[in-house]
Parts: sequence; C-alpha cells; structure tokens
Amino acid sequence: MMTLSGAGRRRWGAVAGVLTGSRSTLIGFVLVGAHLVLALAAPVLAPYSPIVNNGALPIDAPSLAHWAGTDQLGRDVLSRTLYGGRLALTDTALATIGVIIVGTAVGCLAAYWRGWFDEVVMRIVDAVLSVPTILALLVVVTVAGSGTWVLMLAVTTVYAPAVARVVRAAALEVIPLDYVTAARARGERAFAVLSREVLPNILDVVLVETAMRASWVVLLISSLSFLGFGADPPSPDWGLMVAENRSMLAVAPWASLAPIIALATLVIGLNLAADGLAKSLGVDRMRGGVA
Amino acid sequence: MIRYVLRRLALAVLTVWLASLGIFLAVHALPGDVATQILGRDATPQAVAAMRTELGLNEPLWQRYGDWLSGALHGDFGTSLVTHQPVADELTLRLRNTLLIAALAIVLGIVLALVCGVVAGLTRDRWPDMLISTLSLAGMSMPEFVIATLLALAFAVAIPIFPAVVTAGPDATVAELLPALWLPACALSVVMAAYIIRMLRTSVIDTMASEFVATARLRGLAPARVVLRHALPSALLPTVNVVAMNIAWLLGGVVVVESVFNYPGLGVLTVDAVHNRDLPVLQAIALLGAATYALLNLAADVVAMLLNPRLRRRAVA
Amino acid sequence: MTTPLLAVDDLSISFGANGRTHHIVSNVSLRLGAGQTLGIVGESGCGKSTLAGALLGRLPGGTEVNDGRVSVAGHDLFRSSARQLRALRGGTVALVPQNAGHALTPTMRVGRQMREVLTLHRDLSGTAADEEAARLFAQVRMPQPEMLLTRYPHELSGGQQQRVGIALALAGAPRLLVLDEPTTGLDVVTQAGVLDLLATLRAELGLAMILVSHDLGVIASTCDRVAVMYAGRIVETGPTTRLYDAPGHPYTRALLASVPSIAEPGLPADLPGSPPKPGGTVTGCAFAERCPVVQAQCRTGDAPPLRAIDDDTRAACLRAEEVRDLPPERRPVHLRPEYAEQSTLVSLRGVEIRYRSGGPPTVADLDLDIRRGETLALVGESGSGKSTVAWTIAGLRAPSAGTVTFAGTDDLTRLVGARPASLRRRIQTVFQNADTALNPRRLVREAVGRPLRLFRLAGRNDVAARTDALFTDVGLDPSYQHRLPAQLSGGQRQRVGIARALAAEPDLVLADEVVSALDVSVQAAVLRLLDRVRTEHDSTYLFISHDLAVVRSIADRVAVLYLGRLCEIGDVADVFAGPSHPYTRLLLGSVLDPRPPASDMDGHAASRPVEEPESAPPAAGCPFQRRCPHAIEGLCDTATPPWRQTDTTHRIRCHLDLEDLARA
Amino acid sequence: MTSISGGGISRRTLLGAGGAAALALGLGACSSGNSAGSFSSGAASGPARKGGVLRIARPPASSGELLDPASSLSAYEYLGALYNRLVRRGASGETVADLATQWEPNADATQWTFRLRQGVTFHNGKPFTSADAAYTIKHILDPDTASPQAGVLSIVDPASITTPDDHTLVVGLKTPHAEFPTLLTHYNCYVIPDGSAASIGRTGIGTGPFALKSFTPAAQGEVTANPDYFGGRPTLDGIVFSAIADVQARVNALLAKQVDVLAQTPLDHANAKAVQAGADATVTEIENAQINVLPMLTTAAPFTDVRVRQAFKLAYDPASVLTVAAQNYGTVAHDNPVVPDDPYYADYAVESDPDKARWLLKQAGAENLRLDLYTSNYQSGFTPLALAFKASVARAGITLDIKNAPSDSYYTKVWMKRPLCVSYWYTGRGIDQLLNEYFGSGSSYNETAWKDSTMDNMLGAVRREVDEAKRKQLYQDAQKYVVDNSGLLVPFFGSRLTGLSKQVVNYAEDGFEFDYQNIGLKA
Repeated sequence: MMTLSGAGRRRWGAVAGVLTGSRSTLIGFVLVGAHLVLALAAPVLAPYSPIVNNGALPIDAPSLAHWAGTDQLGRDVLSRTLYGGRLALTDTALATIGVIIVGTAVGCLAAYWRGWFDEVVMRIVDAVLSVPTILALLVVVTVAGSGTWVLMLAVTTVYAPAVARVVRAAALEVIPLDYVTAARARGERAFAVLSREVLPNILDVVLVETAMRASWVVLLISSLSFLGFGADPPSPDWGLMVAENRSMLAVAPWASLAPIIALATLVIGLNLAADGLAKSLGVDRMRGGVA
Repeated sequence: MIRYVLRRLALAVLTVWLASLGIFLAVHALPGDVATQILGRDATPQAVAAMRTELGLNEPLWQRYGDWLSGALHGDFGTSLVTHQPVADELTLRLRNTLLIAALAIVLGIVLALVCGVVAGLTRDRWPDMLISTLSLAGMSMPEFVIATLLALAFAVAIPIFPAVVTAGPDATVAELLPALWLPACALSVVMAAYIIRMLRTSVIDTMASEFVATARLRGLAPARVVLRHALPSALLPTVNVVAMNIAWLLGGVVVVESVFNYPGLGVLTVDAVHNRDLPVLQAIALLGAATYALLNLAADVVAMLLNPRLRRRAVA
Repeated sequence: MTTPLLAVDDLSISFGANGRTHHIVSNVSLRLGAGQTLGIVGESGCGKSTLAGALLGRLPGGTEVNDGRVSVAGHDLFRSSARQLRALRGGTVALVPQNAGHALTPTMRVGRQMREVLTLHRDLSGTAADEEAARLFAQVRMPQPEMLLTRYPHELSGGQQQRVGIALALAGAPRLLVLDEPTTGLDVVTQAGVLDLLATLRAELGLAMILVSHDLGVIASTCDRVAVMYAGRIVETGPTTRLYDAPGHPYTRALLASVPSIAEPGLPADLPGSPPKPGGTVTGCAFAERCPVVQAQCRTGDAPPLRAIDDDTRAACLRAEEVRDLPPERRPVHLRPEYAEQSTLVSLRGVEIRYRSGGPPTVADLDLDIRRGETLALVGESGSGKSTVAWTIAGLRAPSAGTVTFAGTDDLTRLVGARPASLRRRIQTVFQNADTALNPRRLVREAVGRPLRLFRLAGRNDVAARTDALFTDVGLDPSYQHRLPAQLSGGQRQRVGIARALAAEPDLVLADEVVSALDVSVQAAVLRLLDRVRTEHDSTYLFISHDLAVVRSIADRVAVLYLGRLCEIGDVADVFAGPSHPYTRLLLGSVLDPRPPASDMDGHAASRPVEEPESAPPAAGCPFQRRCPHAIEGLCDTATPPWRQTDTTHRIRCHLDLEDLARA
Repeated sequence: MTSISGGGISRRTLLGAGGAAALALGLGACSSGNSAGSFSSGAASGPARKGGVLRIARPPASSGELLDPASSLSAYEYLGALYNRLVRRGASGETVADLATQWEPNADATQWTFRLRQGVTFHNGKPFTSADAAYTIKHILDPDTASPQAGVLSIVDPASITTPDDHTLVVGLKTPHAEFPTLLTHYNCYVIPDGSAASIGRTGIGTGPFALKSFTPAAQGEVTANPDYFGGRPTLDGIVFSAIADVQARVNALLAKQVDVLAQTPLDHANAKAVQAGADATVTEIENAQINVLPMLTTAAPFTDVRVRQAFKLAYDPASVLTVAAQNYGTVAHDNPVVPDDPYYADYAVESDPDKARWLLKQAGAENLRLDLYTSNYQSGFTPLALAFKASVARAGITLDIKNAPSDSYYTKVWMKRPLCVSYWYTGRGIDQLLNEYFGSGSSYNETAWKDSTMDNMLGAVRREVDEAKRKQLYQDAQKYVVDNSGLLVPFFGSRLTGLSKQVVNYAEDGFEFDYQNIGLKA
C-alpha cells in the first residue's frame, strides 16, 4: 500500500503523542536523543582523540583548550566523555536487546505452554533472581572473562529472568482473551499465536521493560567497569573513567564529574522515557519491582 | 494459612536448592586449578596432587556437590581455602556486621520511602510530588559507587562527621562499628528508597482513583479517614513485594558500598571470595543470599496476606 | 412552593479538550419529591452515569459544571462547603454503586465500613452501631446478619455484595437513593430478587429513588416515572407505563422496539446507525441521523426542547404526537427449517467435562444433538457450563468422558491441534465480548483475511476481494477493514467477529453470548444479521445465551443447563409455552419485560427471595434440588430424575410428571 | 575498589628481595624537571614526642595472612616491628649487623660462621640463642613452610647447620657463595624462636622493638613498645595496623585523619595530588625506589624471537613514557634494571629507533604486531605505564590491547603466564642478587623465563672472580648483554610517593620496612 492507511496515520500520531505526552517524557526522549546524537557525532564534535596521552598537560583544570579539563595522562576529558557515549549506548543496546529477546521469548512460551515447562522455567527464574545480582554477575564474568559478548551474556543472565517474569505475567493476561482463543481454535501454531496475537499486545509492556532495563543496564555496565570487569583502558568507558579519576575527586573533580553527569543524564533520560511510555501506554511500570 | 505458608516454604526451599546447584556448577566451571592457586606458582606437582585430594577435587562433581550439600544442611559449610577456618565462623561476624548496615538502611529507607511515596501520591503533579519524584529519579540514576564516594567525600573528608573508612576488623564490637554504619546505610537507603517511592506513588495514585475510594468519599467520610483507612492498606499492598526485593537487593548493593567504606561485612568477603576462588566461602554466601531472598519473599507474601484479606481467606480454603 | 427533595435545573456538564467544550450532559432538569421513583434510561455513552454522580456532587475528572444547579433538600451541591457536602452525602443522598464488588473497600470488614457510616451520620457507636448494622443487613434480607459484620467483601457473593452496598447506602438514613446500574452483572434470577428488594424498601422506608439503567425492563419493574436520555439530553420523560405504551420520541420508540421479548416471538427491530460520541456537537436533533420520521427542520437550530405532549409526559421531538400514534413495530419471525429433513451435525453422548481431575465435573451426563441447519440455544445462569460445552466442541478442552462426533464420522473429543485443517475450518466461533474478540493491534482486515489464508480458501490475489465481500455481507462498508478494532463501535466489532467466522465457510458456528455485551438497539441489529447469514450460508448455530428473550427471538430449539446438567430441551415455542422444568420456570419468571403482560404486573409480589446460582451440584439426585420449590425429599436428593417427553420435540428431566409440572 | 591481595601466593612477597637504600627525602627532589609541579612538603624530621600510638593503614596480603616471616602470606608490615634478622642491609647497601655481630666465611666460602648478639631476649622472655637462628633457617628450608626464600637459600645444606655454642652459628653451603650473608637480609629471614613453626603465624614472638598485642588476619592488629629491646626502647608506645583493601579507602582514611601512614601504597600522581590537598596529610617521595618493568615472556610467541624483543626496546621512547606515566617522577632506565648509582652500573643505552624496530619486526615476520598488554589495579601506577607504553610503541606499528586483569589474581594468573604485562620491583638489591634473580635460568623470579647459557656463564664467572676491577667489567658486560638480549623492558625507575600525616616525624622507609625504632609523632 502506497499511502499510509488511516490506522497507520493514527499509529504514528499515537507515537508522536507518546513522545510528547508530558513535559517529563519529552525531557526523557530529548536526553536520550541528545546522547544518541552526541555519540554519533563524537568524531566530529570531540576536539581531541579520546585516547592520546599528553604528558605536558596532566590534570589540567577546564580551560578554553580543554573545556572539561584533562585527566592524569593529559587526555581531554570532554573528548573521552563524548566517545564514552558511543560505548555506553552500544553496549547498553546490545545487552538490553539480549535481555529483552531472551526474557520475552522465555516469558511468552512459559505463559503459552503453562504446565511443567512453566513450572520449571519459573523455578529457574526464581533461583537466578535469588542470587544477589552482583554475585551472579561476578561469577559469570569470572567464568567467561571480559568483553562485550561476555557482558551481554552476563547481563542477560542476570536480567532476563526478571523480564521473563514480567512478560509472562503480561502474556497471561492476554492469552485467555478471545482473540487468542480464536487463533488457537483456528489451529494456529504456537509461534504464530505468540508473534501475531500475543506479542503485539504485550509490546507496551516489553517497550517499557526495554527502557527501564536499559537504564539499569547502563548502571550495571558502568558498575562492572568500575569494578574492573568491564572495558579495558584506555577505553573511554564512563564507569572506567570514574574509577580512574575517583581518587582525585577532591582536587580534580572535572575528570570524574563529566562521566558521572553523562551517566546520570542518560539514566535519567531512559527513566523518564520509560515513565512516559508506561504512562501513555497504560503499563504499570513497577510491576516487576527491582531485581 | 499455615498450609499456605508451608507450601510457600517448600517452594522457597526448592528455589534455594536450585540456586545452590547453579552456583555450585558455575563456581566449579571457573577456569584455573584451585589447588595450584592455593599452593602458589612454585608448588611441586606432588603437592598439587595432594591438595587436590585434600580438596576432593578428584571426586566426581555430583559427589562433591552432594557432600557439600549434606554438610551445609548440618551447618557445616566446609573450610575456607584461604584462611583454613570453618566458613561458618568466617561468615557469622561478617553477617552480623552486614545485618547492622542492612537493618539501618532498611529502617531509613522504608521510613523515607513511606513518607515521601504517600506524600507524592497524594499531591500528584503538584510541587511536593515534583520535588520527591525528581529526587527519587536522581537517586535511581546514580550508581551506588558514585553515591557512596560522594557521601564519603562530603561527610568524612570535607565535613568530618563520620569516619571515611572502617579501620576495625570483622570482630569489632557493635559500639565500634556504630559511627561507621551511617554513611554506607545512607548510600544504600537512597537507592532503595528511590525505587519504593516511585512504586508507592503510583500505587497511591491508582488506589485513590479506585471505585471504592470514590464510594467512600460519597458516603461523606472525611478525607483523612478515606486515605488512612480505606486507601492506604490497598496502596501499600503492591509495595510489600517491592520492599522485599529491595531488601534482597541490599545484599548485592553492599558489595560495592562496603568496599568503598572498607566495611568488614559480607560484601567485602564476597569480592574476596570471588577473587581468591574461595569456593566454600563463595558457595556459603550465595546460599545465604538465596535463602535470604527466598525468606524475604515468603515474608512479603505473609505480610501481603495480612494486609490483604482476600489472600488470607483464599489461603485458608 | 415547597422545596423538592431533588431539583436539577438546566444542568450542563462538559469537559474541555483541544480548546473546545464538549458537553456530556446538556440542559437537564429534574424534580423528585419524597418517596418518588425515577428511572433514567439510555444506552452507553448517553451521559446517565455522569448525571447520577452529579446528584451526589461528584464529577468525573476533567469535567465541570457549566451551567445549572443540583439541589438536594435545598442545598446546592456544587456551591456547598466541603463539610456541608460531606454531611449531605450519605446522610441525605446516598449512592448504591454499580459494582459493589469494586465499591466496597477490600481491606475492611463489612461491619467496620458500616459502623463508620453509622458513626458519621447517625452518631451511633459500640453495640448500638452493631445492632443497627445487623438490623440493616436483615433489612436487605441477608442471612445471618450478625455473622456478616466480620466478613470481608470478597467473602460475599455478587448478590450479597450488592445488598451490602444497599445496606451501606441506607445506613445514613438518606431520603434519596441514587442507584447506578444496581443489577448489571448479576444473574437474571438474582437481579429479579434485588429489584424486588428495592421495591420493598421503597415501600417500607418511603425513600425517593433514582435508578439509572440501560435496561428498560429493570426500570419498568421498579420506577413510577422514567426519563430517557440520548446524547446527554433527556429526550422524553413521563410515567413509565404510559411512556412505554405510547412513546412520543422516535428514539424511545425504537429502543422499545429493539428489546426482544418472551411474550412476542420474532426478531426485534433494529435501530440503524449509532449514537453520537459523548461530547460531540450536533446541530438540531441529535437523533436526526437515525430517525425514521426525520424532517428537514430537525437538522437545524438548537436541539428540540422538551415539551409537554400530555399532562404528565414530555418529549423533545417536533413530531411527538405523530410518533405516539404510529402502530407498533412488526417483528418478523425467521424461517424455521423443517426438522424432518435434518440430519445430525454434532452429536454429544454421555459427555463429561472436568476442569480439575478429581474435582466435580463441570458438565456431566450430557446427551445433545445439533441438527444441520438449526439454531440450537443453550441457556443457563453463570456457571451452568454452557460455554464449556462450546469450548469442547471447538476443541479447546477435551471431555473427560463420552463421545462427540461431527457429521457422524469426525471425532470431536480431539483437541484442536489434533484435528485436520478441514475439520477446524468447519467449526467456527463468534465470541461474547467484541472488545476482546479482535486483536486490538491488528487491522480488522487481517482478522477476517487470516482464516482465508490459513485454510487456503482464497488465493493470494483473491483475499482482498473476498474480505471486501465478507465485510459487505455483514453490513459493513469495506472501507472499514483498514481500521483497528478500537476505531469501530461495539456492534461493528461484533460484525467483524461474525465476518471472521464466516470467512472459513463453516458448517457450525458457535455463538457464545454474542449479543450480551451490546446495547439493545445494536443487539437487535446483530440478531437480525446472525439470522440472515445463517439462512444465506446454510450453516448451523449453537447459540449460547443467558437471556431467554434473546433466545426466544432467534433460536429454533432450546436446551436448558443447570450446573452442567441438561434439564430441559425442546422446540422454542414448546419450551416457552410449558409445561416447564422448575428451573426453566424460575428463569422465565425472572425475565423483566419492559411491557409485561398485564396479568404479570402484580404477579410476582415483592416477596421473591434473592437467589444466587450455586457453584457445585449436590452429590446425588437432581442438580436443582436445593433451589427447587417442588423438591421431594427422599427422591430428588437421591435419584437422578427421569426424562419426560411432552411431545415430539420437548423433553423435561424432572421427578414431577408432566401434569404436576403443568400445575406447579 | 579491588586490590585485595590473595590467590594463595602474595606477589608482594616476591618484590622486596632486599631493602632500598632510599630514605625519605623530605622535599620532592625531582630528577628530571617535572613540569607538573613537585610535592613541596614531605615527611618532617626532628624531635618526636615520647610515646604516642601510630596508626598505619596497610593493604591486607590475604585473608589468610600470617605473622610467620618465612611464609608467602606474611603480613610483613608487622615483621620489622616484631623481629630481627641475623644481618640486614645498611643505608648504603652494605650488609650490617643485627642479631649477628660478626660473620666470616671459610677459605672457599662454603662455610659461614656467625657470632650472635648476647643478652637478647624474645618477647616471651626466652633468651635468644644460636638454636633459634639455626631453627629459623631450617624453617625457611622446610618444604612445609613453602617459603619463597627457600629457593634462594637452596645452596644451604640443612644438615651442616651447627651450633658450636649458644652464640655461634655455622652454616655450610652446597656451593660456594662469597656474599652469602646478603641472602639473609631478606625479610623472610627474620629470626623466630626455636620450635615455634606451628604457632608463630599468630603469636608473632620475636626480638624486635615492638611486641604483638593483637592480630587478626586482613583486619586490625596492634603492637606495643618492647622496653627491653636491645637497641633501646622505641620512640612510640605502640602501632595500630589497619588492613584496608581499597587504595581509595586508604587515601580517604588518611584524609579523614583515621590513619597516619599509608604503608605499601605507592601513590600515583592523582592520588598524590589528592593527599597533598589534605589539610593534615602530606606526601613523601623516595627517588628511584621502584623499577618499572614490562616482562616479555621469552618462552611465548612472539618474544621467543630475540629480534622482536629488541624491536620492542627500540620501539618506545622511555622519556615520553616517563613523562606520561609518572609525570617525570623518576629516571629513564634504558632497559637496564640496575640503578645508576650502583657502583657496578654500566652506562649503556640503545637509543630509541622506531624505524629500526619496524625493520626488525619485519625480519622476524611480525610486522604490524598486535598483542595484549596486561595490567591491573594492583598498583595505581600500572595502568598509566601500560597506556604510556602502548602509545609509544604505536610509532613502530605495534598495536597493544590493554587488558585489565583483576588485581588479586594478577600475580597468579597473568604475571609470568601472559606474554606481556606490567610489573614492578623495589630497588635495593645487590647487583649479584638482582641479576641472578631476574635472569638466572634457575631463579624462580626470572619473570621473563629467560634461559640463556651465555648469561648463566657470565653470572657464574662473576661470582668466582675475586678481582674487583674484573668483577666490575664482568658486571657491566652482563648489563649490556641484558639490555641487548633479555626480555625485560625497563622504561624507568620511579619515585615512590607515600602518603602520611603531617604529625609523623622521622619517617624512614626501607623497601618494605620502616625504621620502626625512630619513627614518632610530632612533639
């Protein structure tokens, strides 16, 4: 169909409505959007290389040449923070996608099949959730080493069960509805029922989960880097930057504050976006609690 | 009700058992040979072999798990590979220390959260709500290590009211630890309260919009009575689980916060144990964590049941 | 002039959106004296619930009173202080909410909620309050009123909750009771009991009542006077009987015509079109679009004013007098197939269905034949297992015993996944709730097109043409197929649901309460549609309903289920003519007809108990024994009753013989 | 956070094979014009008040740490306070008396006789005799002790240790060693009471200036002045040791005046600045206290090829590495681990030449080499060094990927296991011990795993050589051979920056040891 159908237009109208639903939602999307733009444009915007040392200018306070000052190795903090956004967004996106895909798939299947599969899955979910997050994470990272893919694996292991639980609960509300029954009565396969009938109707829950988990993933990944399990130097990872510069917070606050501000604005943005999505999609955002 | 609690208890035991199995398998999948790591680089092959035998590493995995599990059931978590002390002894004092922080953080966090959450919910979209919501959002958005570091910098270095670190060991007396509790507990309760506040706010708003609150108003009841008697019990209900999960989260949160303050609790021990591959200690901590989580969930269910007559009676049936 | 108990003067309520004012209630004026009863009737979205709230000084969020006033006992509610308003609420005017299950605080014992009101409005406390509470519970005919004090709302059945809601409203000794759809959601028998109770209370306490309902029958059985609302306005008001007999507004007339009746066989007249959206703006008469007697001047100027058409009746129609004189609508009776030529399409023998192994069977000992080409109605209260039977035939639930065969050969005890596609195609379902029957995230075209693709009934290029045809077939413009379900009205959605079922070209359509969620005017249209397509497509219907009047209008045969056991089966005319099973008789007696036969008017006196459906059958004997007025001790509770054949079509399963049944 | 030592073996025990000659130098005496400013204040010297309790923050060696000096898990900040050795290193690197007053070898240096100090008692009142000294050496050699020093002392024949009288100890060697007493200056060689192996880990009974009051592994411990110390009562009344794992937490503790001295905490520039900014804290700089190294494992590709090793040495610019990594707090080393003020120092340097490095790599078939460089938070200076080195070798087309390994298993899983990593040694060994330890094919501390017969022959020859001039020539030849062929990259000798309270006077640091006798608090 060449032209946008009435429903299509309305859908886009609804999306626009969601984005601009309230002032705080707007702020949220603007923050996330700004992070995206800054990350994409980092090579253009950054005045210096994020990793080249400058022995002549260590721990230099913000100046016209270095707006956010320099760190111990004379690297430009602003450039590092800008490039750090690329890492933060990429890692977060990858890890969140892993979490959401696994969690949604498992949650949907558990809700659809019920029975022993559901029981087993939910017990495993409980068991994973019962181990403190950091401990579970440390174990995975220590078992598998570090790196982007391990990070994805680790974060997925830790967060996918919680998503599975939320998605399962949402799917359980949808599956008894008549249109799903109609599909089953037609003899549709499980995959078709879930992808055509169930998933589009829990998409709101999944979306809100995505935004919310993304905000936690940002924090988690930065915590991992902070603990030395995440990115390796000279990577301009924010958590790593905080870890590197934390010691001189009192004498050179700029070096830590820049990544902290970047981190906090991204998380705040994601949180506000999640709030806004939840509000305009009518999803109870906290249904999953925290894990 | 007792039957219901028993059923939940059985479920909790199952959860803990699964968690223990998972942890055991994960820990034993760790790379590197434990015996070599204990004895050091210069150890002779004979010594390594002897150590492997001593640790039971030559036995099949399932048998080692069985031995460990049966020991754990009798309160014997084995011996630390590093200190050669019984794990249970290692844990006891540290657990006490962590519980001190946790208790304080829970009390601070819950009181803060209850007051702020209800106020925010009742003043929806007016300035108290705006303020509380903004602050809780900020609390959620800062990593614990940042909050803890900033607190240490502010209230220990810049304005030295509290100690920056704990210099005492795990065997310090409660009185010795007391001044050191506040900063870690504050750091933890800020994050914890942030989540509960948001949850409670939503819950209060939803309940205040519910039909039974509207009906209670239409019976001419005073606003305070409507809020306290009719709305609040239902509004608190969904919060109970969130509180429980937050308390469980504390167990993980202490890892970072304790390190920042050098607090001699379970968190520091956890990091130690992971780094040292001190498997018996690691397993015991994980088991403790899982058991705490399961018990907290059970407690949350019971509390929810007490708050919610619907659940209470269904449980009877 | 004395102050009336309730005076609503020229009340307008609106909400503002996009810089415009949208009226939900427009220029409504009402007067009610002590002890009077007024029914406010209208279809969903007509503003009646907003009006009901306004009578207690409550407005929905975002709305405001533009004009006019509401006075209760001389106090202007919207200009009273908060303290005054609290004293009036509950003390002078009290609300019986729509759904007591949601309106009672779930975390408080019923007794405490009661004491709260008694303390506040009556200054009673301690044992005095407890005694008064018990008395109030007794007044609403609750069994064991003292025990009730310690109960939580969820421990009560729906009917009990509703009566507690009434008792709570009465507790403040109000002079005016506002009842907002007080019986919606209750089973027919329960509803009849609650309405009787209200009539008694009104007589006992001399209460004034305003009853808001979509159900013309409910109003007829309780209210002296009625006001009909359409698009936020009162279009007609007058004494109930007179207004029902000779409506002066074409809307009232159409509404009455669309109500199916057990007294009048035949399909009710449908009312084309749909009412304007709440808050919409219309020039002239809002009903003009749907009006059969519309004139050019109806579409201009302001809405027609409510004017007296006789001493006690007023109508907002320019042609009210002409409308009153129109002859009653004819009800076409659909063509019945000839039984002699019919073969059996589905045959159930000794079917038993359990939800939980070990538990009591939900459906037991069921023998039933669905004949090719007929409409077989399955009736019963909630929990009677009628939907379970349909689910089993659809292959969504396996029977635990018995055989189900299709067209004599195919085994229907298999679940849907084990059935061949051709068999799945031949059985299609239309669901009760049009809101949930369609995937809200998919265009309705996809819903209708899906069976075409799945069962390969149309080639890739033909799908669009076939969907177009199907939409036309169910009376929808094909342009509607590019909409999402939320962009359609309830009736349109149900038409899409029917189109989806028809797309598979089924032999058997399972229609599960397909019209129960619809407004009466829409219901009539859907019933007519169903009847037409069945004839045109030569299909067979299993029509499940709790509404005997609907069944009367559309079904060929009817089967009555009680707790999963068949009580009675036969040709519609025979079953309705009697003799009947005592349960069927109870159901028939509970039907509220807007225009009941004159003899019935005082027939069921205000002594009818509030009866509720049971949840599990007795261990042995007749399933209905505990509620049956004719139960024979030692027989009905031990022996399974025998089938009694009245003539070729009609069988009753009862220990009483046919003559006794006819006399009873 | 991080930096809890452990993993069974403590790396720290490997590092301090000798005491540094450096003393606290008060004001920052920077060697090569540091542009970033120097640390203007340092530890004060001068009158100390009698008594007082000093609070020392230390990183715990392991949660299983012990007070047994011979053990690899020893909590060695305590050792100098509690024990004495037979001999120790003097301020200028010579071997001086401690519990032994005189020592002499037999003619072929296969037997050494030590005369022991008289009238010395252990903290438990028991007099110190030759039996205790003999027991100490046997304890180190006992395989059950698993002492890291056992290898170094393996030339000792345990059967030939005799005690002719209470104050004479005779030690027989399997092979001659003209400077055998230097091997006993190691802190693993602190003297413990006869037969105390089982209990010494907890009791800490020695002859030193302080006696143990309490000790908890990886936690707090306290020592009190020993009034009967043969060297005189120490200035302080006591010392409290707090184990604080996190570097940042230790710095915070100093800034919050909870502790007075940060032991074993070489501060990087950032930390030093933070401490310097504290109102009551200061930084003391000890020049050339640390040898910063990047060992290339000669048994692992690509470093099996000497041309690759040479290429790496040519590829980087030591001056820029020193500037970036340490803000010029140090001296360029040119891959020679011998400090310039060593009497045997060879002034030999191969100038940086990235083009030649590139050419060598091409010859070795390792063009555009890409390799992991491991680092850790073990010391705050590691990662800056790794980053500076990475940036510098890029000129020769070498790409290094920095891998940050957990600090606690760094010396068990990375060091001597990965081809390239960052590490450090404390200066202050005699050249013989140093070269043998680093490059001797039999040494367990040969961190480049370099087994080179030429090198071994050179080291053997120098031990046999008695002529001083020839010895010097041999030592210098050996250094040149090391620079040209070994796997050890030594960019620079670093200053050690230590944080302490302004209240502390007479702070003197000697490798792992303090001058516990004289350190005190401001009067």
